[in-house]
Amino acid sequence: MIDWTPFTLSFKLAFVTTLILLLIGIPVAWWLANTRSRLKPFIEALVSMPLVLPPTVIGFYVLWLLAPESMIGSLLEKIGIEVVFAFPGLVIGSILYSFPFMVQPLQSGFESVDRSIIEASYVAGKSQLETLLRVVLPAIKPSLLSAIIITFAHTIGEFGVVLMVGGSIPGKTQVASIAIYEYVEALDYEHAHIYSLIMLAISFAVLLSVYWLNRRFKRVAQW
Amino acid sequence: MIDWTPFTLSFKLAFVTTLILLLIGIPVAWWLANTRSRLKPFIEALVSMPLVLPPTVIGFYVLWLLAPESMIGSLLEKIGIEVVFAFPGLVIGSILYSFPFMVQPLQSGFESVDRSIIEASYVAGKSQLETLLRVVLPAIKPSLLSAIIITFAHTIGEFGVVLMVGGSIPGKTQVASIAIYEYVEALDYEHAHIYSLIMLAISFAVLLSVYWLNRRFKRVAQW
Amino acid sequence: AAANLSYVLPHIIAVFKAKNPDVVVKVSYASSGKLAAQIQRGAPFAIFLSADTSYPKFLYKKGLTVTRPVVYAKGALALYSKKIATLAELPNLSRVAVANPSTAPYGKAAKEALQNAGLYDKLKSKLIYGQSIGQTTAYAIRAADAGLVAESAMYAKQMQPLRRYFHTIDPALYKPIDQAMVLLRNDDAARRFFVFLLSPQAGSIFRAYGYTLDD
Amino acid sequence: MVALGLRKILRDFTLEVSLRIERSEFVVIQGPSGSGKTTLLRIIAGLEKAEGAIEMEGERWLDEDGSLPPQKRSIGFVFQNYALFPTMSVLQNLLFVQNDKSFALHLLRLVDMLDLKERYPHELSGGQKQRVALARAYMRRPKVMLLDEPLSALDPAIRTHLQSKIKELHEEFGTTTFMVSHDVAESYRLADRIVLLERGRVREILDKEALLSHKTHHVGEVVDIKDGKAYVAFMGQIFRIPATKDMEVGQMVPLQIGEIRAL
Amino acid sequence: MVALGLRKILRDFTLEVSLRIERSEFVVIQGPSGSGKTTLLRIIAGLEKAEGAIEMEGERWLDEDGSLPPQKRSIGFVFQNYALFPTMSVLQNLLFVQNDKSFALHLLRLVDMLDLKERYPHELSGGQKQRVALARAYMRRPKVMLLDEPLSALDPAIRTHLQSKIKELHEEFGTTTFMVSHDVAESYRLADRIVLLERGRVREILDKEALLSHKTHHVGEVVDIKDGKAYVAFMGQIFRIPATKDMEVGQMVPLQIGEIRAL
Ligand SMILES: Nc1ncnc2c1ncn2[C@@H]1O[C@H](COP(=O)(O)OP(=O)(O)OP(=O)(O)O)[C@@H](O)[C@H]1O
Ligand SMILES: Nc1ncnc2c1ncn2[C@@H]1O[C@H](COP(=O)(O)OP(=O)(O)OP(=O)(O)O)[C@@H](O)[C@H]1O
Ligand SMILES: [Mg+2]
Ligand SMILES: [Mg+2]
Repeated sequence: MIDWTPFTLSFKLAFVTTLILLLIGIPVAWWLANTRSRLKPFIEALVSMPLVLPPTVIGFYVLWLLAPESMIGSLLEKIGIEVVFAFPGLVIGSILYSFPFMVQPLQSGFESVDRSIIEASYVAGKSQLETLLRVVLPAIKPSLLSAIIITFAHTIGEFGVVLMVGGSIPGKTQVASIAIYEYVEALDYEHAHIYSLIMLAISFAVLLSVYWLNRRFKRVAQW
Repeated sequence: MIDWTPFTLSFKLAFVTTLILLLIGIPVAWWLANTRSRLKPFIEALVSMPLVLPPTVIGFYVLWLLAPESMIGSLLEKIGIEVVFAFPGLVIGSILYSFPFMVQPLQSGFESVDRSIIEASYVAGKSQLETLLRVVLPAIKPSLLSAIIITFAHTIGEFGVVLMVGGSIPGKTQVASIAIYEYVEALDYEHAHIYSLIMLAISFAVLLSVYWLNRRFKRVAQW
Repeated sequence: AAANLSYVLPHIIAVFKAKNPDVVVKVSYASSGKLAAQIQRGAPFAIFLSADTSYPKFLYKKGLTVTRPVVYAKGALALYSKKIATLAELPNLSRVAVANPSTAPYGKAAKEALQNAGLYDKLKSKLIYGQSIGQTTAYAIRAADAGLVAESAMYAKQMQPLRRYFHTIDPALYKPIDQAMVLLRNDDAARRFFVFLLSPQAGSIFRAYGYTLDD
Repeated sequence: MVALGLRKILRDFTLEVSLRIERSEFVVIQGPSGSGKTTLLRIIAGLEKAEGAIEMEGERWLDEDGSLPPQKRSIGFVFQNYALFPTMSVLQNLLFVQNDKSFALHLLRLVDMLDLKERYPHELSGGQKQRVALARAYMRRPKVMLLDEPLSALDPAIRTHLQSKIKELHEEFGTTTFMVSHDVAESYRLADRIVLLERGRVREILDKEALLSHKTHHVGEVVDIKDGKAYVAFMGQIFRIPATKDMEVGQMVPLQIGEIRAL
Repeated sequence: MVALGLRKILRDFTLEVSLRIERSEFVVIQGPSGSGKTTLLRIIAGLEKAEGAIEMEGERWLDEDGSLPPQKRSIGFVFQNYALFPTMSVLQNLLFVQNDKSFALHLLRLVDMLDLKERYPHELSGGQKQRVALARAYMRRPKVMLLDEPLSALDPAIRTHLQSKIKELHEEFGTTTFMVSHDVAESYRLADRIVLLERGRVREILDKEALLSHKTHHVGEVVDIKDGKAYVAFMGQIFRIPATKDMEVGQMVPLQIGEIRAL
């Protein structure tokens, strides 16, 4: 019998993480693509830092930072938000770790967009925000799509950070990747295979429909 | 006392992996960006599949596939190539897992490049290959850079696949991310902190110089 | 709970639940190192079943537990190989999987056993380290020529067809792997399960899965 | 009153322009390739930083205290490379500027692009793109119109047609217009004032007075002189007229249309 | 001998062209915006698929069996949007085509871009880019030259200068040249033959002589009709022409210029 909760948890986590990262990543990438600040290379290097540490170790530091014993943790505790070993903790950990996957492709998209369409929008009286949303983002759709898909898929598969911060509590923080990992650890390969297959099948279906819709849409509005 | 071999191993692995992935990823991304095949959405979705499984699980399947007991493994064994529990295995595992990180940004770069400069190169008598290398890749430098950096940094930090395929043999397959992970597991936080710091410092230095050089170069040849 | 308990615990829980239908037992498996780190940071666990005694001791010393560490079972090592049947033959092979001695209790025991058998120095360059006992077993059955694994693995459902490749190792060669647990929260349901784990009924289930117990 | 006093350095190129014109004037900017015409328009639009001051019908668009952002300047701009939004159809390109469909359709009819209003920019020819860019610039009914060679990719017939439309719209909205053009005939036809740029400086300003003598007539280019006949290119045709002594090949000569015929 | 017989459908637009010219001829292609000029050049270059056949000085570039790739066709192409390589300097843009520095410098001198040879495309004005694109097209000393409005962004002085250079290079290399141009004076000066396209079809093929009698269509507005006379506004003047029955005030009517007069 297959327990579906890990899967729903995984997709919920990936969805929430991607959404929040879009909201954070777009302004950061936009700023990086446009700034002439001398700090730019520093911040660019900093953005990639979460990548170079093993996820478990990142999870470990996030745990340290957000635990009820810490400053931030106790603050959150006071206002009644449970972070570590709960869903919000998974989201925070995933956001931190997947941050570069969102920012990098967006930044390179922004950097290669034709300046003159931005100027045309400004001249048309549109604010930076409106220009970003209605002119630039549609124009860099391939990069946007790739940022979203990498972030989403990566959050689905990631388990190091999530395991450390969330603690594999069934129905609460035990996402599918952890469940599969545990089956492998327990030498229960049969379940591991089944869960992996389900994971692959669902993800493939999701990605395929995204790409397929993208293609159909392109055929209507080619650019 | 600090053992530096894990660090040199990590950087060697990241370097080799990134290099090979460049060689594989560029043609694949180029093909995906240009094809009108109906299979395109399938292959695009397929490319992202390594992301949705936990790295350890991927490592597990790679191990299964390449082990001396398997078809491929026994074949390799016969021609004297040691794959699992050796550096080549780490490279294969990392390539597999980091494949989407290389292909995705490159593909979106290729898709947004101005068609007419490609045509101008064809008209100038240049082959597709020469056009790709001398016209297109320079023109999508932001995407190229982002593909390289994500792949490189991610290979440095990744440990799930590598741990599974490599077996953490000191001096041979024990890369820095594994070493750090082991310190955390052993509750030896002091060493974990030190190694993490070193990892961050080196990586930061590497990335900073890449970004800084990129910026300097841009000032000369802005585009 | 430590990952090596994932075969036996469901069985024990099933028996426990039959008697205490009002208690919901949820298990979070991970390596003992991770769990210890998490408990230190306030993980909402009620009982910590470690794979050894050092992690519970560590937590006990920090004052994070309700009880002292109590040994609930002892793990035993087994040799898994399709090629050989005794430790002495190990040097003829080229790849031997063991758990990582610095992070896994079974690794520590394996190293000790090899040292006591006088094989460690000869084998040192042929050892491949698994991060957990599960990973080590995976190596042993697929990629390495032999492995020192937990005897309890033999009782996993998947291992039934491979049972004949498990060979026992003389328990005198290593200190028994004392697996200890601590109670972390003082609530009634947790205490009931804690006590049940030490009951003879639980003990017999542990035995049936390859663990040993002091009588 | 419109007054400019600007200075801008781009590597070894310096633009230094002072100019004072009436509101609602039609100013044509001429000058060799690379003389700073586009740069001047971009500075007026606020797309390029510059030292100096711009006063535009009472508003201060640029002075020492700062620069009004392009969004706040009431301008229309036809870019030399069109800069159409690639992800929007022709009609959407116009509606993005101002959500006024009937006005958009009106403008598209003027530039003869109504049939192609659902097309995307990459499905248009060069001249079609240019006409969309022109229509889009008027969507905001701007106070100041900046046209960077808005008709360069068009054939003579539609070009003359659009010249009259630009003039009409200019008068209808009372717009102050700056238009870059290389076409002498076009310039004379449209301009109240012609500014000649050279290497970033104003070489000459032909004002109303100076232009008046040209006003009633047109100019054509002498392309050949043979047997006492001059061959003159004018409005997309070659005409044969009696040659005068001082005519030379390549020269622009003043002309009048003697007769037209209905078809 | 160059022979084309082509057919290409783009949505609701059909290009259908048959043409037969001598080698080393200079053919100017004229036609309204959107009539298929760029598409025709792109098909000749092999950048656009089409049905039909192209025979170019003995080589078969296109027939039922397939299409020779653009790389194998000895062509030079000046794109309407220039298509300079953004990551290469002006000089590098030329050297990329053919690593012949002295020829590159020679061509850059011809188009008066020698001083700016180290600049990158984004540092150039529109006309400067166009001149680089022109020079680049000659680097391969191609057999067939395809020029898509190569001088549209240039002022009259440099434009006339480059016209003679294009003619010289055309003769020097014995190139067969197809050039899109909207400028009659330019066409008259350069063309051996003028092809008039309209809605994707060849409307007329003219040689120089025939160009004299060729009339362009314009439109004027009927402002009044009185006593069998229509008063038509055209180019800022009012002309009196015989009225026809179906004329109405406010209507746009097709016109031809019958006669011009020098002043
Ligand atoms: N991808 C496309 N889909 C549909 N129609 C297209 C596409 N590309 C071009 N067209 C149409 O084909 C026709 C010919 O275009 P082409 O670019 O050849 O015109 P042109 O003669 O060069 O015009 P111009 O002088 O304006 O540059 C135009 O009407 C254009 O709208
Ligand atoms: N980024 C830049 N760096 C250096 N020089 C530049 C840069 N941009 C433009 N220039 C130079 O500034 C001068 C003015 O350019 P501008 O585009 O205003 O010319 P223009 O009069 O519009 O020419 P055209 O008629 O060819 O379009 C040119 O000589 C050009 O080379
Ligand atoms: Mg310009
Ligand atoms: Mg064209």
